[in-house]
Amino acid sequence: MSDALIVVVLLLVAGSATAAVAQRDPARQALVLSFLGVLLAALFTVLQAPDVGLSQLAVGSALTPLLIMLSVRKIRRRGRSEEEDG
Amino acid sequence: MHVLPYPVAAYIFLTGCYGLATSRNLIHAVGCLAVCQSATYVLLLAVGYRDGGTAPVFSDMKPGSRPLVDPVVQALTLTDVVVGATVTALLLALVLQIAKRHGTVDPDELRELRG
Amino acid sequence: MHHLIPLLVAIPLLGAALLVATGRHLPRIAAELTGFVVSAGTAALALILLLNSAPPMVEWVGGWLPVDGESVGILVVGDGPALGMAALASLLTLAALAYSWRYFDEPPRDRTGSFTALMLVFQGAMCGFAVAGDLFNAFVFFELMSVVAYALTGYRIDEAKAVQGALTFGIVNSLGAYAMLMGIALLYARTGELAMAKIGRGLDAAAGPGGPDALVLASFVLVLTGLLVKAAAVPFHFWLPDAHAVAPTPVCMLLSGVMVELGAYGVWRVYGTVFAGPGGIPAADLTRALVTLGALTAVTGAVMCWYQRHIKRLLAYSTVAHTGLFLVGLGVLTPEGDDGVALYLLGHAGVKAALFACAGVLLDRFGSVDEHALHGRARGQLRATAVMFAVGGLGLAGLPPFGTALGKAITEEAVGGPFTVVYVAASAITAGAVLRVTARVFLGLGPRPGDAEYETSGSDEEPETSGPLRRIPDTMTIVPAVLLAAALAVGLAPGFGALVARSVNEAGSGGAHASAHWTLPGVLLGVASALLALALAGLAVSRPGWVAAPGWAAPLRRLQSGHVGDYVAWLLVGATVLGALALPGILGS
Amino acid sequence: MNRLRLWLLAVGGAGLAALLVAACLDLPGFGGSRHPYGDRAVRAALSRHTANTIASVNFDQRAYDTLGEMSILFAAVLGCVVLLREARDEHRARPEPADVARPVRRYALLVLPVALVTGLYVIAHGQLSPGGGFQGGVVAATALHLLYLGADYHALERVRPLGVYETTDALAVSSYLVLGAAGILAGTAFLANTLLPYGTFNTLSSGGTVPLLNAAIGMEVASAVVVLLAHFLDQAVEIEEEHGRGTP
Amino acid sequence: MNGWILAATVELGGGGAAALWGVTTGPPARRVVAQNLTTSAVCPALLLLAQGYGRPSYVDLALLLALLGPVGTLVFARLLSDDLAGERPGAWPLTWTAAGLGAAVVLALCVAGAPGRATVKLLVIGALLISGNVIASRALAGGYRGVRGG
Repeated sequence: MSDALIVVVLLLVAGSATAAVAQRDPARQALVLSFLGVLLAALFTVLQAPDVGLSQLAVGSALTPLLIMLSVRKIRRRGRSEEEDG
Repeated sequence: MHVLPYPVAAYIFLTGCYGLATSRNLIHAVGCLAVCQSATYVLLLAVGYRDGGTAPVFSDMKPGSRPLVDPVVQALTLTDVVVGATVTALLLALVLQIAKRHGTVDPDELRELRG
Repeated sequence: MHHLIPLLVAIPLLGAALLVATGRHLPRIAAELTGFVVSAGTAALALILLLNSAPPMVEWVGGWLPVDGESVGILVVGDGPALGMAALASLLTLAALAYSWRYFDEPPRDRTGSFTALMLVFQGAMCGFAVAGDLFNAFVFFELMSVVAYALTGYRIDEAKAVQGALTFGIVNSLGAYAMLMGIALLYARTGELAMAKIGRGLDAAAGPGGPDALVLASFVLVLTGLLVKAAAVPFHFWLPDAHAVAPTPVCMLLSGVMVELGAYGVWRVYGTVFAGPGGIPAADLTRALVTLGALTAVTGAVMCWYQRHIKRLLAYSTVAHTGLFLVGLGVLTPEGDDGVALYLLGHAGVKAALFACAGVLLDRFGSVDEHALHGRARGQLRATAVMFAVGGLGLAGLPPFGTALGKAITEEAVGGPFTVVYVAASAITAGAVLRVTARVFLGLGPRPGDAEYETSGSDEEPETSGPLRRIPDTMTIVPAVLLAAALAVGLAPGFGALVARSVNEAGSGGAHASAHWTLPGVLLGVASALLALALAGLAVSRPGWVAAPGWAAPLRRLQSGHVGDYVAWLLVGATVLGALALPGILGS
Repeated sequence: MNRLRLWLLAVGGAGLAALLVAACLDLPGFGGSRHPYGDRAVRAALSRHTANTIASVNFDQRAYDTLGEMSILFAAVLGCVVLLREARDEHRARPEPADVARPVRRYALLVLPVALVTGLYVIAHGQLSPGGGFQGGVVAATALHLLYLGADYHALERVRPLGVYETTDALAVSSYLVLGAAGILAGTAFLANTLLPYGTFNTLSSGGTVPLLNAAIGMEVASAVVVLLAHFLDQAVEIEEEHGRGTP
Repeated sequence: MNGWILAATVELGGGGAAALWGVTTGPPARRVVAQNLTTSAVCPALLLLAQGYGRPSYVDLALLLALLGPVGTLVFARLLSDDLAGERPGAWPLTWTAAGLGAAVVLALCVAGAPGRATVKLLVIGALLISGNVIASRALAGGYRGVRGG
């Protein structure tokens, strides 16, 4: 039973890792990465590592997406102000 | 007894490498590096797992009452998670500066350092 | 005494933390003085510990002394090579801080001490890596060293090349570090231990009659990939010229002078303690892998070095060539080879840091490090720098009595055979390139060369000071002079070679003692390299057509594409090649 | 896409994949029961009255690793501060305030204190239950940024005197190092957990220096993350390039 | 092993797969909705696991996810508000279904456990989870207008 759970979560993690690489647009990738972060936290819980799961949740669900999205925003804003310049 | 988690970790690592090598956007590349790193988490924790074990945290159970998984790999992974987050932040800061100085984040268009 | 070893890490970190805490209120001079004092204190501690390192010390951090041979703590080692590398890193940091005394006239607003603080963390990280006796702890300090190095490389955010080089550096090195961590996880799965010596014993115990298996090979490949990326062995080397050419000069002195060499040191330490036993990688396979990759690295580095016009990039490639030579010397696994490499490394650190310091003077005086653009511009001025650049070039060639010459002679003897040619050629070509720069830039000799198609030029760079310097500060002349003098002292000081040899052999896997002293063939080979370098430089200046880039060099230059994706692909290829080179021993046993 | 790169990638990837798969087959089976170091670590944690073995490994047995980890965070934040500083050709522009729907704003302001308390709880119980300085610190720091998400950037800037956070970060690092060095002064070893009594098992004050180091890390992480995010927010929101310059 | 873990497996497998599919395909609007629903899928599963493993201390994970998951969605709602402006994804039926699922799990666990501090904690988590999800949906459906610069 535990094994089945581990297998399910592992496959989901592998699938979302593939998806995170396949999304070429950084904003969409950030969405998948935040999903991957939460799934990894679930995997760590299943592997009986709640401490690691907590830190993965803390980092993966809000912090990393925030960093990536702020970078995306900065770069988009740059692009826009350049277009306005002509 | 099965070995599934290990090849999954290897697969995640190689997938991340593939994304890194073929990336057309440096922010995406940094994301792929984070994927590569999650392979190390999976591998480390898989190595430390024990069938039927539980976390060696004794706030809600008596020591010795159940089999325990390896705490050392968990501490290592914890360190690794922190390293991953900080490296991501630092690399993103560099990407922002590249966007400013080069006007692009496509590695194919960065043509300054050659030969 | 051994309790003090972790302070090598703690003191610089504490200094950095205090600088950051008070950075907003501290005048610049106070911040720099604090950094200098802290760095000097650490260097003094490293030297004191080094003098007491016979017999080798060990320390269990946290006081977790082993019970029945088992401990849960972290081991740090205080033997000659570990403390020697820590002392070297500390002294070079001290030199770099002294050199940057009047540097960067525009520090970040409100944060006067941040550059100094980063340098101190870098020093602490290098010391921590050098003394690590625990594989995961080595990874942690390896990563700390890398993180600081990325930030320092990209320090000049106004420079397009600098931020690009720093990102390439960051991605490739982080990937290497993650590969290393995968390797550590595999080793932990097999042995259940993290201290290097315990892992080694665990591998020996686990090895059946069949000897090492694929797991050992994979962990060997992964761990070495991380270390060789840092050591910039071909084909992991692409990041190095991109990063070293663009980093601020004081940082270049550290990166080329000691950080890359720490990668080679890591290879020596990890192989010797983890993989040298019967359950590890057979000696013949390691020799095949390291000597092949090392020779390739030396040749590639030398060829690419010759065709550079960006002076700092040229020096960076010469670092690649020399690490190749170090790897060959370590790969033969003889006590003589280890001794020679240790001396070579010490001499090289002094010479290379001095050369970078001189290149920094050019950058700050003329706002350019391009050999073609600077042609003849430094004639008649910067005499001291000109002399030091030429002397540094000769030191790079291994002209006796430089430390490089002594180290190279001993290593050549240990390696023997056809590889002597590689040593002579690589050192002569890289030195020839440096001497060529001297002749063109400082003496204005020869015609001004034309531009090639696929290359990085070094013009229109921003000086690292607030504007082009009219007068070079004394510190920027004294520091390279002291460094060159130190490189000379390594070769000249009586008994120093023997001392280094003894402490390396005490710690090394061999256990056998070898002598380290000048021999006639060694001196002659050193003189021959220097003469060859002079001849090459003369030829390049007087008959540029004869030594211009031939057709076959173009593809080699095209490989250095500046594209991070290419470098990642090469990293994977490198890991595969490393595996293939070490494979026969696994199959055969 | 460059053809050579794809070939290299195929060769390198295939080689490494083969190597890794071969290694996986030689690994001890998943879920095996041989963990010598892990078993020793559990015994050592119990002998020092630390209920959460992972905290014991992090802050006692392998506290030196945590020192390195903390330094990585410290260095990365310092690096980001340096890399994201205002360049010569940039200036700050006041952003327009955002128009946030009222329920979202209320939720953010309501959850903020809850998240802060949760962060502190996770830090404080680090040596007992899962959690610790790192996890709690990140939660507390993220909580503060609910002000940006729920209100606007000015609101966040008002409660975020950056200099204080930078100083706290550095002081937390210093206190970890000083606690470590105290071990040497006491004649044992760097980061030795022998200075304080180990206390009663499964109480907040158990574990000797573990709670102190844990608190130092919590302080360091919380302030470091705030500083880190502040610089990214400044870049994304405030700092603008001067027009007509900047790009080559 | 026991019913709790079986329920968690079903929840993680079903919810996870659905969220993965949603987050990787379709227009941006659908992706953020799927990202929001990840929290509602995984958080109850974490609660079920804590019960199934007999480890009350694992509940902290669900608490953190219930707190930070919606914060993550708010990040996307705010910083992608330009992309989402035209679409106003709300997906209210899905949101309320997920909220109902969360409530059901929390109630079941409250009934299974002895009343006490643990029950209070569970209820707090349930409240945070449901309110967080609803608010995050609200934020996606035009919670941020006229975000420019700020």
